[in-house]
Amino acid sequence: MSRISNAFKKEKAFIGFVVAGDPDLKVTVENVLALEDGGADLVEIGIPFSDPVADGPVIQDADQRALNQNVNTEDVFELVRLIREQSDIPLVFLTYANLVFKSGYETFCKKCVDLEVSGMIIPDLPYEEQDDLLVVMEQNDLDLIQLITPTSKERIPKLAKRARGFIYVVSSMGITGTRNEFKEDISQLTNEIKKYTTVPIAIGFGIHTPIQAVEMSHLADGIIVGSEIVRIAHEDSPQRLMTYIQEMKDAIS
Amino acid sequence: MSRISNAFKKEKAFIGFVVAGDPDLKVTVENVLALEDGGADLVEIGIPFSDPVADGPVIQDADQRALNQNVNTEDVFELVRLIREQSDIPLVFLTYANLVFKSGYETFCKKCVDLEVSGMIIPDLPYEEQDDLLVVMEQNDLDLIQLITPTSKERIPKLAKRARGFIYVVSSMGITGTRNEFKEDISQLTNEIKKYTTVPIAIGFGIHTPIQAVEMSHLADGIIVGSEIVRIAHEDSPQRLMTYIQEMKDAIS
Amino acid sequence: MSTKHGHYGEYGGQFVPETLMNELTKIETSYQEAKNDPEFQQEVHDLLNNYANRPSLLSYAKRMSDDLGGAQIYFKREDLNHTGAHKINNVIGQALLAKRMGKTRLIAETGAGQHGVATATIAALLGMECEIYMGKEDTERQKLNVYRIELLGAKVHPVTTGSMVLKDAVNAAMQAWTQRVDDTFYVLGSAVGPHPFPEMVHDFQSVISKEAKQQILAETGKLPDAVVACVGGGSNAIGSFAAFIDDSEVALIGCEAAGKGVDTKQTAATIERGSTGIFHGMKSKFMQNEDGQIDEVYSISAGLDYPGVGPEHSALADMHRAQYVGITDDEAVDAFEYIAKTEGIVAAIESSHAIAYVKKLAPTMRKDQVIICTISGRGDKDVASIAKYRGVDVDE
Amino acid sequence: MSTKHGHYGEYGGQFVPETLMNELTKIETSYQEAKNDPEFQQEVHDLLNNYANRPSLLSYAKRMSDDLGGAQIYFKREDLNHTGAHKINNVIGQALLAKRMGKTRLIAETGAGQHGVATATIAALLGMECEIYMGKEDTERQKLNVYRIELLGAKVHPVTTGSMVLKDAVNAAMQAWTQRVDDTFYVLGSAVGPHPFPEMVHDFQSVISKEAKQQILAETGKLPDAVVACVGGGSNAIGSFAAFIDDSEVALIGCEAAGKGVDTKQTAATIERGSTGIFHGMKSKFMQNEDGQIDEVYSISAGLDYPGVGPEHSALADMHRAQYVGITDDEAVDAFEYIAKTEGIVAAIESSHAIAYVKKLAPTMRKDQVIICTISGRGDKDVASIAKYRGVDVDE
Ligand SMILES: Cc1ncc(COP(=O)(O)O)c(C=O)c1O
Ligand SMILES: Cc1ncc(COP(=O)(O)O)c(C=O)c1O
Repeated sequence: MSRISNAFKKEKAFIGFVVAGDPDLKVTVENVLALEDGGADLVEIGIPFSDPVADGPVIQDADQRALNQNVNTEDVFELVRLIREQSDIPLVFLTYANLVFKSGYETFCKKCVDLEVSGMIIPDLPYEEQDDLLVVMEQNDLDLIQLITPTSKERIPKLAKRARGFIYVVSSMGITGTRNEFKEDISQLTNEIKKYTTVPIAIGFGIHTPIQAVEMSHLADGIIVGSEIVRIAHEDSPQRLMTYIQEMKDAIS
Repeated sequence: MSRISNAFKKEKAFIGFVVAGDPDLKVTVENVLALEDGGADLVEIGIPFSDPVADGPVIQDADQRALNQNVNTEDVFELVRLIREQSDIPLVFLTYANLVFKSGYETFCKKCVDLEVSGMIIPDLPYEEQDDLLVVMEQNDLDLIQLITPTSKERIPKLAKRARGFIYVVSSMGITGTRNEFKEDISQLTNEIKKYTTVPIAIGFGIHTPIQAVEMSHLADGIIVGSEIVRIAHEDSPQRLMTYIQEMKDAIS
Repeated sequence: MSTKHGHYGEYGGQFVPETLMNELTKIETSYQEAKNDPEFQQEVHDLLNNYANRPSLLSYAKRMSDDLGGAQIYFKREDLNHTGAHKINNVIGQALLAKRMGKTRLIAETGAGQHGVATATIAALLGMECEIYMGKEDTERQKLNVYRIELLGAKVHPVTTGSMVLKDAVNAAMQAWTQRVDDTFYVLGSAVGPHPFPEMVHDFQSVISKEAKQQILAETGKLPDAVVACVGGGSNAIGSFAAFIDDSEVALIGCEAAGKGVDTKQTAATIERGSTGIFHGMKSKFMQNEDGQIDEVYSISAGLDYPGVGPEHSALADMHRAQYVGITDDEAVDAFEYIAKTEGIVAAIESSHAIAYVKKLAPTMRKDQVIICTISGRGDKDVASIAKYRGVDVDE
Repeated sequence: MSTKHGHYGEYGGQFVPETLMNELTKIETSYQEAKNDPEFQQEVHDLLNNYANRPSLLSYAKRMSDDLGGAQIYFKREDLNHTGAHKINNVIGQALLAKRMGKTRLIAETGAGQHGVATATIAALLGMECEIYMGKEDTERQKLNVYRIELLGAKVHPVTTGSMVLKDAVNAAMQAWTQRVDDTFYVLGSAVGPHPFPEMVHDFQSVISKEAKQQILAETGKLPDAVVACVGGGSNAIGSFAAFIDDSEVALIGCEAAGKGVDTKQTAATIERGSTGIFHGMKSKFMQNEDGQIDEVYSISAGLDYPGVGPEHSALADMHRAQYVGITDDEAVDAFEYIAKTEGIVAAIESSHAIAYVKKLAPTMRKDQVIICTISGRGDKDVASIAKYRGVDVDE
């Protein structure tokens, strides 16, 4: 059983996302520790990419800022090594397919094992394109996090069945309709997923306030916060980040 | 016998050309009188036209200057009336077809008779298009001056036979070849013309120096000077104009 | 219509300096021979079809017909020709005639540059020398077209006389021709000038209506009720009318540029506002003052901004065989935008004058009636000036 | 070449967010149905022939063949299509498919504006909504094309992320599509992106080589010895190659933009200089650093200025079925001028890359051999930048 499962063992899990290297590598280490201190159960380390198509403007800009400082994949590995000197928090990489592909699947997976990174979220590697990587990941006991969206529909069974670690329920569809309709849609989605798997479900739907966090946490095993953390990391301090995580974690506990 | 024939009665004739209204109507009157005083035997009064296609840049510009002062056909008639108060010199109008056409052939011819203008030179009214006008001109005993050019070739007989007043041997071809070849070409041309008519021949070939005048006068009954007179009229005084005509006239006498 | 030594009723003729008369006669003779020589006709046909991209489409304008709710509208798509306008039809014919006559050098006038580009194009293809006369005002307004002409290997002469626009370019080209006729052919750009130019241009452009007639008969089984084309000098219009002139049931409508309005000074609606005169080698209708001085005219469309019109149009107007209407800048710009949004066609601002009239005409007709509208050229060249007209900044 | 669920050898695939997977599957299914539906094929054929002006000419370049003194050169004239390039072939196919799928709204990316104009054109004709994503840098450099797209009734979104050029416009269009798939179809502009786009674009563009094959057989009685086309994303090239891929005796040559030189940083010669990666929904060759960050690339030609290439080209290169060569800015500009002066054709600067290679290739071949060179578009859009390149002032 992977380290990821631990994140969902106790109460509802709080999952945070950071862009490695924004504002800089040193502060990113501090930010991850602040996330842990604030009560985060798992952290997604975003490896900055030149063309993060699946991300909104806040994260795109953060990627760009990191790249402008010449942060490369090797630097991100080094950053995780520094985190690991001080923390055992479950980690996954969030990265685009090309960065993993160019590293080489073997190399990248070995690195994850070395750094005790438990898995990967790859927004542009859908089910149909995962085979080559999955073989290597399974050999290395790494979890490929499956993403499921409101448009997945008849794809849900196969996605859910392949899921390991947790399932990332995500929408890039923007927030449409009223809050209530919205909640209903997601509960339908999570109920459907639960038919096929017992792997925990985390929701990332542009959540940033404690109230949203509470609502979402009723529907799933954890919530994921990305843009808001990235915004604070850019505009404010690790201290402020910790306080924010505490509020959010309190809300869902 | 028209007044034009008088111009060719004595020695070689000198024919001058002015643009009516350049520099202004009053000075044009003075210039015509200066031409007469200098020894000119006939004057062509150019009625300024917006688009004098058959003229070189010096005359085009003069036309434009006159038009810019709103000189119109009526003004030119008035100008001739003023000349006629002081002079009996043979006159012809040089004008483009449209101005005569718009006046109306009858009206325009009547006006010529009134003003004792003996004929017209219309550079864009070739043989084939003269019939309508000729009828009216003949009724009024006016001479339509035929133009003959180095490219006329097999047209020479019919042009020469229709000629009245004088024949204008003209080239808009620019001066090509050496001076000698040039002279030969023209003598061929004038000889050819003389086969078919006894109407006097005047040459206008971009002549402006006394030497050129002498050479040309050997080949014909008269010479025509246009651009150089227009240039002096624009840049200098009626006095200077008279001196220039004297030199030219002396050369050919 | 039939022409007798270049006369169309009282119009036409050869009002040029004596210097050019023999050359015109030579062209006339050579053209008559060429016209009856199947080999020449085949050469013209070959270049039209294998270079200029003829036949041009006759395409049904479904959305526009539906939207206007009257007659069915078909576009004759001269904009799809190589170089983007009907001008190429004419230059192919004249250039091949020039070549046949042993000429090695083409000269031409141009306003905004359309005819200059077409002439330079055909000169490049046939390996002939080429010089283009263009008013200095125009060379400065249209630097890009000057460069385009030079790219094609031709030389551009800026004309600094007169008002330094199209009519002065014609004057200058005529003069230059006068000075060098031996090896040089003057490729006139519209159905104007001395005989035999209006006749040649008529013939070379009539491919438009010959094709259109076949195409509409194939498509609808009957003749159109109306043919609409814009009129500058009148070449695309005469080409569009030619094959229908004897079909008296087909209404022929020429659209002139009314600029700011037929009744203003800033107009180029020659047939409506002009009077008979003699200019540029022909007797026809001209914009002129009472003395006969030629007016400067105005239209948003450079291709229609000419103070005269071909003699055959003057005659067709007198005979009431064709009707001529003025279209203002405003109406033309509206039509330009309308056809872009409705049919996905960016038509020349010249052609948009014809489209503007179709917008008025179609709704007054029955659904079983048919209009053919000639799109004489494409409008890429006009996008910037339309933007300016609308106050949009497109400077780069 | 044959494709197995969108894979061309090791290339191709569907590397897109889960959000789009069902939509891609729907497109795939709908397209397979449409492909086998004679009615759909007829609709495509109708618009290609009656609107886009197909078949395009295959014209013999006599002067150029003579001048180069080797192989006989034929041009496949996609520049004569409505809107002036091959792009229209593809948008007609995709837009009709979108309509068939019940979509009412088209979105597309554009670089300099060519594909944006083509998409807006077809949207206007079919009465569909249309929004175009264009890098902010490009909207500022190409204000005129922005206006042109708007004239056609479409909306332009300036993209302010990344380097604000073409690749970012693709990113933004993909994102926008993710957010609104129900009524919206993403019309991709080249033979790139996730399956089934490369296959669809291949199919819709292959009309180029299907026609060319028939035309050259009719003209010369045999297959050509070489087919040459420029490669940006690779749509006109794959369209030019398609019908000849199984004819192993026909050499297929793709010309990439080498910018300032294949060995410089300022290049876009993806197949020669790039490496395998995953981007814009596909596995293919990309210009990227060793980490896999996508490079900014450079070419004088906006249409070739793209850091990737279609997966089928990567596969054809691996198999040595096609050859890919780099052409520098300098060579392309020379060729642009050469074909203007020699054949009277102002070809797109993209297409001039292919012409530049023909200039090198033809003299090495025998006179009884034949090259077909695709002129993918017309070069009116490029005249100003060529002037600038040559230091000529054409600002008006
Ligand atoms: C596209 C287009 N249409 C029409 C015209 C008007 O000329 P014409 O009346 O000779 O057809 C021009 C002239 O430049 C033109 O470029
Ligand atoms: C005229 C022209 N040719 C070629 C291209 C390159 O695209 P592709 O490689 O998809 O044919 C473009 C792209 O804009 C273009 O406009």
